[in-house]
Amino acid sequence: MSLSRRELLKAQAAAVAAAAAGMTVPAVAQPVAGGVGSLEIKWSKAPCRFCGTGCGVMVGVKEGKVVATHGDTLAEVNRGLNCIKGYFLSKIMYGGDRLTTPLLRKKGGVFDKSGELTPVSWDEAFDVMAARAKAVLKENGPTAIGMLGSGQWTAYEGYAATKLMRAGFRSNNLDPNARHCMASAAYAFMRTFGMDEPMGCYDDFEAADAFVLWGSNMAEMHPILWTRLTDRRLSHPHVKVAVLSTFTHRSSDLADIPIVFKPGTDLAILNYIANHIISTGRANQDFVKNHTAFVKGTVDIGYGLRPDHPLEVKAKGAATAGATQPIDFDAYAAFVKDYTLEKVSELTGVERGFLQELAELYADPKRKVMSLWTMGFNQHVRGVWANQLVYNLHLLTGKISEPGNSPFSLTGQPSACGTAREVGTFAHRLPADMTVTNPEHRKRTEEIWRVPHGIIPDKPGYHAVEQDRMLRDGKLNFYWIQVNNNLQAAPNSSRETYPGYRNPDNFIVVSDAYPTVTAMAADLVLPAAMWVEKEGMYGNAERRTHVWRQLVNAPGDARSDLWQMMEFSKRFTTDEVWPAQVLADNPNYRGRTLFDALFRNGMVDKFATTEIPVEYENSEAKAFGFYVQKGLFEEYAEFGRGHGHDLAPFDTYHEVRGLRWPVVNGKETKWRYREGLDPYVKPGKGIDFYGQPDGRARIIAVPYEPPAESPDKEYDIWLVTGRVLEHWHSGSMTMRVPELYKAFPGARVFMHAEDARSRGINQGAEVRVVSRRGEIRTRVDTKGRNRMPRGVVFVPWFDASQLINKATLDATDPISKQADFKKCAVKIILV
Amino acid sequence: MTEEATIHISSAVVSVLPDRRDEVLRMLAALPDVEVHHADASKIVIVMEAADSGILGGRLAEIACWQGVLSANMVFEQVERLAGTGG
Amino acid sequence: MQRIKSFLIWFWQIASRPSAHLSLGFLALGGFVCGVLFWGAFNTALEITNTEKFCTSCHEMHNNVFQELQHTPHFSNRSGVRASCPDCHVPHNWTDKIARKMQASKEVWGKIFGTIDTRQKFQDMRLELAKHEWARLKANDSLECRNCHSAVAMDFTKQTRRASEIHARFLVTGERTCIDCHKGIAHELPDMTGVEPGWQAPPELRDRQSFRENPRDELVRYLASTGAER
Amino acid sequence: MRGQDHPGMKRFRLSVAGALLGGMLVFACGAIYAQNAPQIVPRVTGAAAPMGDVRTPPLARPIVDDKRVMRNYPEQPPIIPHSIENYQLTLKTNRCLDCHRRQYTEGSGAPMISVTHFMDRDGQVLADVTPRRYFCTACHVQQTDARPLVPSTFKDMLLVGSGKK
Repeated sequence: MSLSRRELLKAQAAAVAAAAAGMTVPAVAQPVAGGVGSLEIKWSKAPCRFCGTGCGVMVGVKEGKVVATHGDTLAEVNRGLNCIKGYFLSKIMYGGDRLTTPLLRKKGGVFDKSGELTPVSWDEAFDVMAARAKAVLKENGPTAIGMLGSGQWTAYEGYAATKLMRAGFRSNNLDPNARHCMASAAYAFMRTFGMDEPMGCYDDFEAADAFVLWGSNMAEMHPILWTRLTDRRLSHPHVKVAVLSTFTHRSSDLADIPIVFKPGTDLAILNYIANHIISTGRANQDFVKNHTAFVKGTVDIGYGLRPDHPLEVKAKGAATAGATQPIDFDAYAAFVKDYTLEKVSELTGVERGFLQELAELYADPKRKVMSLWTMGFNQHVRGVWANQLVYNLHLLTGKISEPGNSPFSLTGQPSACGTAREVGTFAHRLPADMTVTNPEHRKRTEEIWRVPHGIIPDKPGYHAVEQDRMLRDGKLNFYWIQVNNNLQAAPNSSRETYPGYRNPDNFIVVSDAYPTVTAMAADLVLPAAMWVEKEGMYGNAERRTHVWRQLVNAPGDARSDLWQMMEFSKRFTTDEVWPAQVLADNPNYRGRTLFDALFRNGMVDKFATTEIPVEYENSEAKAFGFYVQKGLFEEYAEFGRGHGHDLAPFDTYHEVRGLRWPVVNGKETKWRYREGLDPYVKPGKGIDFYGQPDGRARIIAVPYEPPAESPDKEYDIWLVTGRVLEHWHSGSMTMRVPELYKAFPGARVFMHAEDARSRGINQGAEVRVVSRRGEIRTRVDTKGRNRMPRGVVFVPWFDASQLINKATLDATDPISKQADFKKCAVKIILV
Repeated sequence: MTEEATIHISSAVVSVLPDRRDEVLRMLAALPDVEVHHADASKIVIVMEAADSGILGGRLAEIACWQGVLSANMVFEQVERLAGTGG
Repeated sequence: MQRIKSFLIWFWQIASRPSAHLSLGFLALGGFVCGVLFWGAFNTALEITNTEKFCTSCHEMHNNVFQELQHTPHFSNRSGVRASCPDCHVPHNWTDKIARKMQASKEVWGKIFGTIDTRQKFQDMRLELAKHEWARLKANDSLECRNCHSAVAMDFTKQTRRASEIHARFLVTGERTCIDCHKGIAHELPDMTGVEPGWQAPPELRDRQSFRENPRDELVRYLASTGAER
Repeated sequence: MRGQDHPGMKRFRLSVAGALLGGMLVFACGAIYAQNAPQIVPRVTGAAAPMGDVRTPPLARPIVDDKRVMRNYPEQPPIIPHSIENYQLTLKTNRCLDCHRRQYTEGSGAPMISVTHFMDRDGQVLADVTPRRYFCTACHVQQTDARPLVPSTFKDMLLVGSGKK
């Protein structure tokens, strides 16, 4: 080893140590001239690509390769910390089986649904794809075309998708897989506050005196927020943590009040707490009188199964599931009076003492409470109710919209808020909380999109679960899936999802970076660029909008989803997709391609590629000749500015570690709806829930109703599905990082030791998990990190070789249409 | 396989009580194969060289036990073969 | 519970009254017969109460400590040899056993009067309960551990290096006993603030870096993992 | 069971081996992006018949050799080279710190916690591990003896651009 190399290494070693200690190093301290270049790593900021926490990471790039990542000390969310997945972000793009060329099912050189996936050029791929889409449009109309995206799309991509689908193909059959993730939360926000997304933010973690986790294993699923919660709890002994779940998990390790309840009975606990608050005289009468209104929800609303399912036929309220009627405080108090401590303790199987302690956290006027929830609430056949019932508690006590008092819905995807909700990629939504059923909203959207009136269809499209049903039934025939692995993620997949993909009438396109289960079941696979291989923007769970630059190029022929959609749109003209009448009224749109009509509209193509700093690549700008991302951003930002969703100027976002909207006069908003904290609340108002026309948040009276399927004699055990710390969602990225794979190499069924022994099953034995719908093989773990109560098993869904969703039930919340992945009946059989 | 000589280069951050800093710096300077690269009021960045990481670890443990030292932690370690340029 | 309580009070009131009507012979003979019957019943009761089934028949034990045991090697392990409650918590020789049983009667009172009848109360009592067991095992040199884990029968080559060194230095020399280091191996631990870990390394073991491997191997593996040699 | 080769297991292993071999070959040729049709590796891509019955290999065993593994880059949290089965890491006690805390490392011989862990959210240096880092397992994980299913083409920072292949 030459001396200079040794010196170089030492210089690097010192620099790294100094960076770790947060010291600034004088430039003269670099001892070696000339050779340092070979060690130089270019660091740029980006948000993490995994969960909805939205941590900042620094990405180190050397010669076109990501070589290192670490927590961004300047990012407010995580201040330098990452979880184990975040620390290995640098490796997610380098799985040996990256897709680098389009693949089409072919036999004898031509497309054949029963053929083998064969490499083709982009031209050939798009030719076949466009021909299929045109044939479907001609035969069955726009409602036979659909697209499934996700909260992993960049906001630009989601925005381009909603434009392409609604204004281009005139189909509202666009849904994100966020439907499986936080649709219930989004509906509950709209129903309670008239506006989506939390009023509080992560700063509440440092201000609360109590934390209540309602069906959220933050220690594994939101580890960095868990560090903030842990910090608060351990440095302030008066702080209490309550963890509610259907089994004991890592978050329970920090619990002062650990509660394990029978699946589905959380609704009763919520109503009991409301009863406790009212009956002990601790409802905040002023707040309730001035800022809330009481309503009663429809009951017996069914389970969102196929309409001919016996449970749906029986449900009296299924047709009007979302309807509410006004009531008053006394009627509400009388309604919750039934939920006594004795009755609820019996129903839920929870000790009275714990229930009382929990209720006191909310009732005690001196205690600031932060409620947190994720999939335990959202993936629930009464998920919207559960969300609303927790708002009831905060509204009854006035513990809302101020530091530390915060009902907070966590999200599972990096841009569940930014892309799925704000941009409006749900089947019924438009940007900025608007809906397709409202003529005013459609009109405003068409104006901003610069397309003729009457283009956006007025009927909500198929939601994610319904898309699968319609594919199987042959009513949806052209289906494009981007950034998600729905065959692994969707419920009841062997009965409802897979048959639709292989239905000979249908053409399935999957864009992905890796050969996932879904990609392998497709007819056409398009290789996608991921994360820092494109410029992007994510919106996290606290309304924080965070952008990043393209730092490296995608391998081979892989292209971003944005490029794929825009390039594909060039193959259609308005005459092929828009109604003749609209074109007759607007002749200037005639004969233009969808690309011209949607993306070369004077706004999206307004910004020159020269606005991109020379040190960063931008593949889309290079391909289309304008700064696509900025154009899409500026057009999208028109929706929110002045309407409570204000975004800062585009260039600002490249300088900061994200900003929480509404950003008014250059200032972000941490807490909404309270005077002095939210610029939209007028002076003198105090509190204003301005999303609702009357400025009042809704408190809803709804009962406990049982789950769609409960264990019985034959299928005698509850199945709960979920995630583990080391793997994110379907594992397509994390399973390809050797360290993460080796840390948790396969799914397993977590089970109570006595349940296993009573069935003659050993720790580690191979078993079948069987439901009425499907089964998987897996291995039993009675000792692992999840400690199950009798009668409940847990199986994570990241493992493609154990598709647990073959066994789950496609019951959904009838209001939000989000599937319940937490409650169905199975039996465990030794193989 | 023949044993090949290797060189381990590592850096560490030493956290010290501010009033003991100069004393610790003096003691560090007296150690063999230890270079002080930067220092602020309470933190010192050192770079060490040794033939194996056991020596490095031992030396670090020793430093950590000094009066006035709050902690001494390895941040970076690189192993290089002495002969040739390393593969 | 209420019924058991009133029965005990009633029984004590009768038993504490002196006899007025029975002959001495009857009492003596009767006493002997009763003694035989009692001895048989006592021994049977002793055996019955010395099973895991009995211990976990009350929900305090079943819902707390027995649940926790199920995640540990003392419940399931490679060879399937397992420890049940009395194996660790009841001494095996007779006098100690009776002493422990008499102590246990206090636990029965606890049961009857509901001292730990909820998880909450159990958690609050946990440190006290654990301290009793630690003190007992410390005092008898971890006798119940040693019924299965004989120090002299340990094969140090089958243990990790760290474990074998620490066992050689502390356990074999009798300087420490099992419970000093192995707390909370079968049940969850109480709040351990102020309870120091058992180990203090002997001077000759200090500063050693047992986690280090031979640097040559480290380098070879590093190069292999990066594919640099290919 | 170890040593018993189920026919299905064999098939599974073969496919894994095939994938690995394929990956190596590609790697060796230096043409990482040359492969076209994707490989079926059941545990990451699903089975060839996605709805079919896939056998499950035994749960992998944790690596307990106490050997420190080199980090991929300086900021990577080191992995745990020993068993942490049944280690209690709760509000009440932290088994990891029993050995790795500064004042116990002497007795336990374990590496001391890194200096970065003594800084709180506001950058203040504390006398002990910051509470935000209390749950060690959020960043430090054990490794099992499972073999990676697909090769990783990630390259170390010192090898990228240094002309070394």
